[in-house]
Amino acid sequence: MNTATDRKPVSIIKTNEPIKEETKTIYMVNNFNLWYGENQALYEVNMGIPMNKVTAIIGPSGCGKSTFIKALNRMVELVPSVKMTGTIKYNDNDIFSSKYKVEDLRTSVGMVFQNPNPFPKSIYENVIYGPKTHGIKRKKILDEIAEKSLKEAALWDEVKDRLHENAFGLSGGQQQRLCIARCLAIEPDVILMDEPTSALDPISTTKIEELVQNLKKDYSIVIVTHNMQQAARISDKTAFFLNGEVIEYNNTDELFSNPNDKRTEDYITGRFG
Amino acid sequence: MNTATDRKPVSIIKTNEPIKEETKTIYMVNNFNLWYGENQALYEVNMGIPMNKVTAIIGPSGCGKSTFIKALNRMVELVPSVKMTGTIKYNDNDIFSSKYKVEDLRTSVGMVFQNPNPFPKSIYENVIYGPKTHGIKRKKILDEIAEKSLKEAALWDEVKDRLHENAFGLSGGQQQRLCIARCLAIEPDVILMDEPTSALDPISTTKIEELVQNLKKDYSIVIVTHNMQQAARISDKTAFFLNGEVIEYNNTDELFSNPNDKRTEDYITGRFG
Amino acid sequence: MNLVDKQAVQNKMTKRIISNRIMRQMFFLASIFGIVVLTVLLYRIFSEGLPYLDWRFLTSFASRFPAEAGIKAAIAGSVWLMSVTAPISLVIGVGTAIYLEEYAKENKFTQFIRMNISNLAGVPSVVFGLLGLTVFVRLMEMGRSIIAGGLTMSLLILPIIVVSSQEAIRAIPKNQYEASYAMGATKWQTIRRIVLPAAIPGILTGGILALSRAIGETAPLLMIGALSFIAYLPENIWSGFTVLPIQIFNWTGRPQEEFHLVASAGIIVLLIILLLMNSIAIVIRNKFSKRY
Amino acid sequence: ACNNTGDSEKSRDEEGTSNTDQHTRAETTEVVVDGSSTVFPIMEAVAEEYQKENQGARVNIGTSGSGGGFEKFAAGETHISNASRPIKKEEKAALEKADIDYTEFQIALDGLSIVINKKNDWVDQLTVEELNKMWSADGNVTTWADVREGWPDEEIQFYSPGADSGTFDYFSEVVFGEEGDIRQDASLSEDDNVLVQGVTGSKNGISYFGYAYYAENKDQLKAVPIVNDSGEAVKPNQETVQSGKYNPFARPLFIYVKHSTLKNESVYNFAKYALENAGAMAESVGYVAKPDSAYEKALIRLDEIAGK
Amino acid sequence: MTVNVKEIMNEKKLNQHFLRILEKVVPVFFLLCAIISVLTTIGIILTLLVETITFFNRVSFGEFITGTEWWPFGENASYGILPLISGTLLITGIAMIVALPIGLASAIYLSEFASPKVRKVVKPVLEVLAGIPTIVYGFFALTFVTPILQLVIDDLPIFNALSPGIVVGIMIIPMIASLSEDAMSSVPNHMREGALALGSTRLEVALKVVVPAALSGIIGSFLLGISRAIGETMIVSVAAGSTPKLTTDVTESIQTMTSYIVQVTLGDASYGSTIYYSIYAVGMTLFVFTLIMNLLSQYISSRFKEDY
Ligand SMILES: Nc1ncnc2c1ncn2[C@@H]1O[C@H](COP(=O)(O)OP(=O)(O)OP(=O)(O)O)[C@@H](O)[C@H]1O
Ligand SMILES: Nc1ncnc2c1ncn2[C@@H]1O[C@H](COP(=O)(O)OP(=O)(O)OP(=O)(O)O)[C@@H](O)[C@H]1O
Ligand SMILES: [Mg+2]
Ligand SMILES: [Mg+2]
Ligand SMILES: O=P([O-])([O-])[O-]
Repeated sequence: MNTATDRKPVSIIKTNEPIKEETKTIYMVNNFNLWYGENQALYEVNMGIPMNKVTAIIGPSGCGKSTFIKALNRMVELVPSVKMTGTIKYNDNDIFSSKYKVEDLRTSVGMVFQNPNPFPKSIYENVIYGPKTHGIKRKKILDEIAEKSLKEAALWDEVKDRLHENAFGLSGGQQQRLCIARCLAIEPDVILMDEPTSALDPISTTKIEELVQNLKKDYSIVIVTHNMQQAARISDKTAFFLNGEVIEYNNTDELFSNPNDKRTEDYITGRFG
Repeated sequence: MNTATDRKPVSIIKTNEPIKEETKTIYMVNNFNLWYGENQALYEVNMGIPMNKVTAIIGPSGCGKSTFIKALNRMVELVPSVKMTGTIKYNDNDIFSSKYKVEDLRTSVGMVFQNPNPFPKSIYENVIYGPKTHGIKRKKILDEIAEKSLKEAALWDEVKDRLHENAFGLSGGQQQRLCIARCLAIEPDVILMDEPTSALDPISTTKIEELVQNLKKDYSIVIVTHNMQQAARISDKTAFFLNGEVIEYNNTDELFSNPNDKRTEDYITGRFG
Repeated sequence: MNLVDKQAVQNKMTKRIISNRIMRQMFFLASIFGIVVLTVLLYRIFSEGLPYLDWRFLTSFASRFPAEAGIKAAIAGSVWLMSVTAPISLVIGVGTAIYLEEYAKENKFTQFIRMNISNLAGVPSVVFGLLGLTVFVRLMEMGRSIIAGGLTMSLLILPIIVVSSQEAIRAIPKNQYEASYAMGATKWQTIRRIVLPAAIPGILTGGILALSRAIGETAPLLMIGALSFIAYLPENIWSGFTVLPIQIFNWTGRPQEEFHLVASAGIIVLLIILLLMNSIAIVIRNKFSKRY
Repeated sequence: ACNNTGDSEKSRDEEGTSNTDQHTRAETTEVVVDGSSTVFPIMEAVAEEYQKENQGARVNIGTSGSGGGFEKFAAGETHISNASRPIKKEEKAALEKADIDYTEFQIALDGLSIVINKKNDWVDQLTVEELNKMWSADGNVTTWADVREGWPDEEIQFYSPGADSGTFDYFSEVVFGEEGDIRQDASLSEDDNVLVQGVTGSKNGISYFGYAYYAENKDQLKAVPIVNDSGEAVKPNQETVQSGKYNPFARPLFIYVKHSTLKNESVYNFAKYALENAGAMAESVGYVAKPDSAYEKALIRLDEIAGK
Repeated sequence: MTVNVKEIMNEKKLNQHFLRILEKVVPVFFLLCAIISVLTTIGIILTLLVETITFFNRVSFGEFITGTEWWPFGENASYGILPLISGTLLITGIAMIVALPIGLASAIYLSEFASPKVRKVVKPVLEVLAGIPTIVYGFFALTFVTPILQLVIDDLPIFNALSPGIVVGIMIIPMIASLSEDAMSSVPNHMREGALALGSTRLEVALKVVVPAALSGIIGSFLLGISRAIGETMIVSVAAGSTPKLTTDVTESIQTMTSYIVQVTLGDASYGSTIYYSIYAVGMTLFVFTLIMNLLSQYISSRFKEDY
């Protein structure tokens, strides 16, 4: 059993060991373009996302980070005006193919949002929402899932005595970890995180960063952040987006220490954004 | 007549010349405390704000930056639950004294908000809103005011042919400069800016930063920002807020190069926030 | 160069502040005007009706003696009518709202439905009365039954329920949908398990306010011909019935002055029911309003 | 055709027809009465007493107006129809067509009262001709002086029951007969209390309505004595109306009973009870009873029809 | 203790055919619900149309639409709708003169000046005011407002357009106040802040920024109020009399389209008579009126819509 508590704490300072060649690519994005109505938000994105690694997406506001990560689990389609070209393959399946059901994709690919968005239900109900949706009804199994997920999200100790209280009673950081637990409950392979700490205080941020480090053993993680230090601290690979284009995509330490592109350099040195 | 266009561009990179001793303090804040209902948001703030300089307020989200700057023109009182102790003197007048009318204070102290908030009227109507409200009716004077303010806000050239179109047709950056023009139209002495660029793209941001540099000749400016590079680039003095307290207040280059407080250092090196 | 004459601005300031103060008082007076009228109205009704309002009044049928007349049949009729109207209008209204908010594509047909609903909201109740009379009472041969009255009322308040349900659904933050979809939930699962529970307070509040409108409506029921005297309780939806406003109307038409006072007592009962329904709506609104 | 009870609904379905003469009623215990709103208070009183004496009896009464009542009567929806005027030709035809036999019973009298304001001290009596002149659409009366020499030169305010009511019908029938129309500048209201308010509130007001509304407001209104066919000016009261001295404005009120429904015990019992008690009940709600002999005759007729 | 969630979920997926079907059926059900509202409109139009056509077989359309006299009773009946329309417009006009300024002023007070506490108390009170049955308002108009008006206006008749007009206005104040308040409080706060920060007084913020920004909602509430006034029935029936009259004099008794319809349904007109059909023709006119109001309101709100 993997719980956050029985692991030894991991340093949140970026390690400097070089990242080894990825064993496997879980997502393959090819020539991907996306429009909101008339406005193009993503231009010819090409990117492979490695398995069991943390991939960070950085870039200034409005550059298409959220759009990109929402394309990965087709959440972007909730905006009716969206049009897309190009392919995204998940585990070698074209996610836009009509054979591939979007619910299945989203079951394998969890997502955590910028603002914690628990349901106005109890903590317990929040966690088991996914499994219940997928037809699991037995109380015993659900209880087990809840405990396991909350432990994985490093929240169990804080909430185990108040599982049936409303989730809105939690602090922002706890809510965000609850959302992570909720997402872990359906045992996804990939977790997409869209600025998961931007609404949180420093302490909660640290907790979530540790958690991400722990989770990458079992999950492939894509994280959007506007905080470059955070990207540097926790990710293995980093992509820099600007105006809907991938300007640079590289191992994190390389990208930060030795950017290839002038714009990347300007951005990471705080020249704009 | 001072317009933005007939000034030579000013470098937006922080100058390293030492700031001379302030000639005059326009705002004097003494032992200022503020509560929202039961929650204290500001603790014993003491601060003098220099005339014709740019003073930056930095600090992590929720530390009380907006609250503080809104106290300076008593906008914070719009929240009914607000309670305050301590004094704020503006040009040696206690702004909370019953003799001092809040409308007068706000006429001398302009404010620019985080999100551009033009009125749903034409560009022209937006700019002359203040003067008109204050009883100026003659079309000729109003026209002059509009032109002068738009020029000062470096917007004139972009909008002079569409003055009577709706302000919502402008881009975000233009809207923000329009709001600055609107605020300049009543010829205030102080301009308070609450994260004026945080919703803007890099190019608009640069424009506004230049503008601030130009304006400080005639106005005293207080600017809240979460972007430390920005504070470093444009301000003369910087105050670092944390959890409602002023941790450090100093000349900008000193504060950034040589912070006195460990927390300041942690913050400006991106350790949190 | 100063274009703004600071002194002039200063001089005008006092005048502006005074006019602000005066207008504030005017606005205040305007908003208590309604309350004053309400007070006068209630005072008159209560001073006339209270002496007749007792337990006997609530539990007796109509009578030719004002002192013996009661409102039992009308209360029962109103309750029956509401218990037909409430489920029908709620199901159809919420269904329509869900369709419009969640399923409908932005096309001509949807626009037409929207326009149609806001148009129906403005159609006078007498016209609904004509509809009920022609379609339910005559064409569908329901007679002057509870079901005919209930259906007419359902259609009358349908637009109100649709609009308030739409608002309740629209007030649910996008992130709730996102959370559910991101978990692999289907649309219907999301609606049933996230949208409806979150929208229920708003739906109920709107529903109760709509029913309060229905419970006070006189004209359409006069038109479909609710009964004036019935001294037993309805047994099923095919029974004849009378309702509070009709009974009140009947009493006000009597020659005897005492009956007019009895009518006031009836109005008090109606107002109390309305007040109860409104309070329930407020309680629901406050208690269940979710803090996202 | 339509029904008001679940029972009858069921049996209708079983029969699968919607014949107009509903035998189905025979099985139910419910008595359905509808029609004139003028007659309503009397029948309501009868029903109230009847239900007190017969536990479980069920009578319901609607107020669709005399015409509306006949319409339902012809459609077979009701057992008894109240009317404040005799049945009209077209209504007779409709009933004939529907194969419905019925009998008319007079159950009470109403003295149509012509009323004026308390402060009006000049009008001592009126003749039908004068009323005709006053109320006529093409008469040229605007002031009291136009009606009779010597009356004040003040404009008369006319108040009348709605043109769609039995009272209006009866009044114009008596005053105008077949020709002539009632003046259209009168203030009309469906609600007789509203007329009472009207005359009470205006010194030069005049109106007419059922005796009960006058009797209840005696302290606020004056009834005008009307010159009857024997040249006598008579004020409406219980006695003059019952005796027929108050004419031509004493009008009979009717119920119409459908023959076939009298086979139904509950309808028969109720109709019987109604005829036995109508007089007393009428008086108790402000109308005038007919002489006792009239009710006795009516009861014999009822038993004849019912075959008892 | 580890459970393999994924495996269980995969198993479950096999028997989730039911869910898939549900996913298809549910939208159809909701669509049907939405269609009922369309059917209602079609029902209204058909109902009105069929009987209206019968009506126009007996009365010429030209007379109906241009005739200046409405007197459907008696021998020489005339069916000119203009008096009913003028009556309706008169009532609506008076009501609006009362309701618009007071309603808007209340809304401004509640949204811009009142503390949240006051708002929390006053708004529900206004909503209760909106819930009082209109029949109650009707007698309030007749027995309270009219006598007061008579103190001011010497020879005001008891039935007049003014009193019910004012009371209809009072009745719709809460609606206008409440809806306008909603529109104004949905104007984002940063608009107010922008203006206040320029040294505006609250009044200036309200009148120059908030009201213009909320204009479409405010106009929408006005138009809805007008619709309500046009459709109001009981107040007018009780307090305005039933005298169709082509007039602009507010002190005269008038009749509106709605009160005519109620008059006839309460009255004696029999099914099949021209009077009976006339209520459908009047109902049709009323429907067309409110349709125009609604189309206008939709046009205006789309026209003035501000997206802030
Ligand atoms: N629903 C939408 N409809 C239309 N345009 C949109 C929508 N969402 C985003 N956009 C546009 O697409 C572009 C990319 O937006 P996106 O939200 O992906 O940026 P981002 O990098 O996530 O920015 P941030 O850091 O502010 O979240 C922006 O120009 C934005 O205006
Ligand atoms: N209207 C309000 N009512 C109650 N509490 C408030 C209100 N506005 C702010 N606060 C609280 O006061 C504290 C300071 O808020 P403030 O908005 O001044 O922070 P800030 O430094 O401007 O943050 P940010 O960078 O996010 O704008 C926070 O804890 C906040 O929750
Ligand atoms: Mg984003
Ligand atoms: Mg802030
Ligand atoms: O209802 P009436 O027929 O008596 O007017």
